Amino acid sequence: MKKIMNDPNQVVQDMLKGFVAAFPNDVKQLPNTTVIARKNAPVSNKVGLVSGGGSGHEPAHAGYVGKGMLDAAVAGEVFTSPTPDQVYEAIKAVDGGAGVFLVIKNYTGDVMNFEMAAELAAAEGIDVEQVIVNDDVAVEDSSFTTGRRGIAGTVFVHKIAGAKAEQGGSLQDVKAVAEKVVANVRSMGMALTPCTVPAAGKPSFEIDDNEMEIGMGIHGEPGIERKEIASANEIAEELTQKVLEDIDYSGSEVAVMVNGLGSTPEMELFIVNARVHEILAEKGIKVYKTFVGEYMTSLEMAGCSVTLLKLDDELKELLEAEAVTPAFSS
Amino acid sequence: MKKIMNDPNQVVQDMLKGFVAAFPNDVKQLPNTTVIARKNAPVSNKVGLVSGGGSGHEPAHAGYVGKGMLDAAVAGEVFTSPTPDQVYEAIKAVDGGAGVFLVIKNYTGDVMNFEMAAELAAAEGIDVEQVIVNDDVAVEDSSFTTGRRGIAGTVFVHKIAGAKAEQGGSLQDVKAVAEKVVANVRSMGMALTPCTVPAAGKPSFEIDDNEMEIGMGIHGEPGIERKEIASANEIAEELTQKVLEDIDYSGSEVAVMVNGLGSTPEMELFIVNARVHEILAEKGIKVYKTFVGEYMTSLEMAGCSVTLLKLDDELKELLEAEAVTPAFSS
Amino acid sequence: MELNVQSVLKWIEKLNDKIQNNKEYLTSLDQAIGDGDHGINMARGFQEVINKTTTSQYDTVSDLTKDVAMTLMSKVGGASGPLYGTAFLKLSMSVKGKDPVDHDAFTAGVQEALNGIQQRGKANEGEKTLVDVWAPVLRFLQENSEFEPGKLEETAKVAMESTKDIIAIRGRAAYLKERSKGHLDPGSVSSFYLFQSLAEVLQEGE
Amino acid sequence: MELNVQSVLKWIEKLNDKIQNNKEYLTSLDQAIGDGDHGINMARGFQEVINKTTTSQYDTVSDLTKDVAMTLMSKVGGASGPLYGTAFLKLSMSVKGKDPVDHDAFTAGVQEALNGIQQRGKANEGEKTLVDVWAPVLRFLQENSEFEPGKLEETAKVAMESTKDIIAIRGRAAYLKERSKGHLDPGSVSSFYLFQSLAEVLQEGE
Ligand SMILES: Nc1ncnc2c1ncn2[C@@H]1O[C@H](COP(=O)(O)OP(=O)(O)O)[C@@H](O)[C@H]1O
Ligand SMILES: Nc1ncnc2c1ncn2[C@@H]1O[C@H](COP(=O)(O)OP(=O)(O)O)[C@@H](O)[C@H]1O
Ligand SMILES: [Mg+2]
Ligand SMILES: [Mg+2]
Ligand SMILES: [Mg+2]
Ligand SMILES: [Mg+2]
Repeated sequence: MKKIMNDPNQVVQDMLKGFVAAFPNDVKQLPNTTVIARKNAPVSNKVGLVSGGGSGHEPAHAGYVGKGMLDAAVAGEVFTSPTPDQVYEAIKAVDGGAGVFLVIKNYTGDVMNFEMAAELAAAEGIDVEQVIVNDDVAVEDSSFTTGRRGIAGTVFVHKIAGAKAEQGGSLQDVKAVAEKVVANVRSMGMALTPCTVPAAGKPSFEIDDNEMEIGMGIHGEPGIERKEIASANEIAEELTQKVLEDIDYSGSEVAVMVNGLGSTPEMELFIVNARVHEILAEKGIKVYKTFVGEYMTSLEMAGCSVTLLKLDDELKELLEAEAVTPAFSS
Repeated sequence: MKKIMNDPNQVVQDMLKGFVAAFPNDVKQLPNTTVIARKNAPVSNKVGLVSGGGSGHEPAHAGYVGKGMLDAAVAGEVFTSPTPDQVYEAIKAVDGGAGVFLVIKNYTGDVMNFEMAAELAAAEGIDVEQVIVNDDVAVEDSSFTTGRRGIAGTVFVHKIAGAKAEQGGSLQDVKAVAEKVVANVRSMGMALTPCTVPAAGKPSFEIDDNEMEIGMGIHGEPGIERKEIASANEIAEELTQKVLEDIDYSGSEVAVMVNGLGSTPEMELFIVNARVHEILAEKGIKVYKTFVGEYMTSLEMAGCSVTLLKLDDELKELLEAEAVTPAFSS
Repeated sequence: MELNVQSVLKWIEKLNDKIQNNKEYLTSLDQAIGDGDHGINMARGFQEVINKTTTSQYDTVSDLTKDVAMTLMSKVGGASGPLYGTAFLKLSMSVKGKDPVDHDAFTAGVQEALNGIQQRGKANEGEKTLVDVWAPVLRFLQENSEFEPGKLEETAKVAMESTKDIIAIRGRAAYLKERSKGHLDPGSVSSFYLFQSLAEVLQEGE
Repeated sequence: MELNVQSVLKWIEKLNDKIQNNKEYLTSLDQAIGDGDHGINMARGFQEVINKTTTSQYDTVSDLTKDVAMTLMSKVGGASGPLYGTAFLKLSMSVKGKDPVDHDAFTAGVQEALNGIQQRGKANEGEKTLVDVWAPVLRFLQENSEFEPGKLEETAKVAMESTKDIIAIRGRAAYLKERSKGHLDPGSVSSFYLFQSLAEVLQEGE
């Protein structure tokens, strides 16, 4: 394990310190918590947006705190959902009287911890609503199981729900548009290498030099299929195809995200993007906007995911709306 | 070598295709070249800014093409300076009548190729000026040798010279402020792992699991010292100290850049940033603005660099000025 | 035998020892079919529990287990934090005013704990989660009027081992579907340590 | 012997063969003290040269070497592109109107080429660059009135090998200072291939 760190058990606290040092006029860390909130939180009469999850997905989630996106992000230990008390502190800190909206990725831990926090907040009379993001088509969609994971598509939920809240939307408005994004966003990822949780000290899995893992999650969870490493074009085709099969994108306009998992050079992401655009053009799907870069990572894992968000006029307008955060500007 | 690519000899062309596909309203690729230019180039009566170099440093350089920064970026083969004819095409494409300014990193190849292009342009009657960026304090500053390399500090030159040009500064104004940045910016880097040039197929060097390379360049060139891997705090101290020793920063305000070389998780960059800020606070150096992320990479190398830019009022204003590019917004 | 503050403290200590000693083992089980943090999570949480319980005074098993619950809830996170936190909280509520806690009171407490776990996690038996240890242990306790520590441990052990052949339906391992078969469920192994520690305390107390 | 279009075409072909065959070797030399692309750069450039020269007709050595120069200039990049490009351009200009090119005309051409290399790269002899091959070869040519291919090759070889012990002052290897010692200069090795190929052509023509 080669990492630039001090104590492996202190990486989250050390990171948050460096984060606040970098953006002291924009964000604050709530005392004795792992919560990063807007400097001016709570914003009166605006729905407060809270997201979060395990650390190791940077720039998610603190990187999306700022105008037009989140009001607070809760950082758990690496790949470990934050605890209810931390989420509860975030909720209290961003409640400006218009209620608080939680963006939760669909992992058992995240759902349980955020819901317990919501129960605590409700008991204090704070209006709390939530959306569960489950964009990962690598996992079967089933109500009998945990269901699909939330991965890079979550960034679009932050962006669009955040814009709605910034425009003065009600808690119900924000929930409605967040659910619209969830209904229309799908992702699929793959990995070439594992990653190493600092406190674990060894890689999450082993993989041969000529192999790749298809359907990789963002926590080093093994994917759904291991096979021989393919060309960028074939990878782009496989990921895009799986996404396209899941909901009907035909004739629609989409936002594309080609997301790097941590150590994949931007060069490779653009190579994938080239083919994704060709495929969409062949299918008559119009690309409204493209995002290429690291938006939802998995420590230093090599690999990428492809996300497509089907847009309508409302989503387009909210996607374009102003956002000023450390990791996302528009 | 695990890379997401098609033909290793086509990575640059494939990348540029994906880049233009991602930002079709903002940039264009000059036909039959590896030049990315602003969609609206040339901008009349504005000094045109051209930068570039070998590929593999993404988001440098095409990621900085846009309002308030570059007018064009020339992409060479991976780690190989682009050829004079390509640079010449870029110069012609961005010449809006107010002359063209070249930002050149101090590598023998870059200097020779860009200067040959400048000679070609001068022969055609285009006013061309240039600055040579040499911010890497790992290398001895000497007029008898190649001298210092240009690394992450180059991004500040793009930003500030770009802002000056956007404000209507003359070619001489742009040159003067670019030289001011070069005089006041210093960087130092380190690496934990090598990187692999796609066409070479094997890593640029070997390094033990418990070792790091101090003074690493951004082309997989070996650094100046190999030693046992240290803590993030010690690394931050060593890099910052070397930078601080080089010019007198005492009592001044600075911009800080903690730059990832490719596969270092943002988490680790923020951990380094935390200590850099502590050191600067101890020395009474005020941080005006901080940049943490991947700005000048070296393919999938793990490691980071620390850059300090000493600011005055002019540089502060130009640093804050609007920039709208794929990789940098302000 | 009955459980008092003293014996529950011993239980928690033994459990913490096992978790610390098997931190890497639990993590490696989670690397195989999860995200590789179960040992880290449990070790962090139970270390905090010990820090708390060794510096506090308790009058009742209910007070003590409530502190355990609150500490786990706020220090573990992930899936296991809310689940173990809820289990101890429900146990605490159930045994309130019942000191010392006898076999039947404890059994009722485990029943409440399991209900809590299932309410939170929505898992049924046979889905490759720690429910697969808690449910058989509860049945064993219900079917006997004494603790019978040796058999209790054996029941937990067999239950834990049985998770190996299950195809996961809940938790991260569910993403692997068929590929989850052949691996023990990490949470079931930590739950086995919990009941094994309890059995050891009961054995010593006999 | 004198050089005509035919023999220079052979020279370029032989040189390209050596470069393609030693692409990985040149790259590995550059990995040790540079950035690991010299073989890739030279192989790309000379492949393009061959593509160009085998589909073109030339009347003079000057025309041919000019095409070589322009192709290298626009296809190699890095440090070696402008340097080899300049070398062939200066050679081309120097031998203009001198077909067939005899020993003295060629020597004057090499003199011009070296001047060009040094103007562009600002390197002196002894700084661990390809100048360390070109300068001794030029001296050898100047000191003799015939080509003497065997000795020419030997001179280039000794010169190339001598770069091993030099501490680099120019080029990327200079960043390594003392650590550059003990490694051959990649550009000197490719320059050795250039003169070795020339010697072979001269030998065959004798
Ligand atoms: N829905 C659930 N119900 C009961 N137990 C569960 C559920 N989901 C997961 N678990 C248990 O949690 C364990 C994983 O815990 P841990 O690794 O700490 O959390 P995470 O999965 O969030 O990383 C699994 O081995 C399983 O026993
Ligand atoms: N200033 C210089 N003058 C002459 N030759 C040089 C100079 N700098 C570098 N070289 C030669 O160029 C070679 C490196 O070429 P190459 O690897 O293709 O370019 P780059 O260094 O840009 O990657 C060196 O081995 C050296 O022989
Ligand atoms: Mg986890
Ligand atoms: Mg090079
Ligand atoms: Mg886990
Ligand atoms: Mg090189």
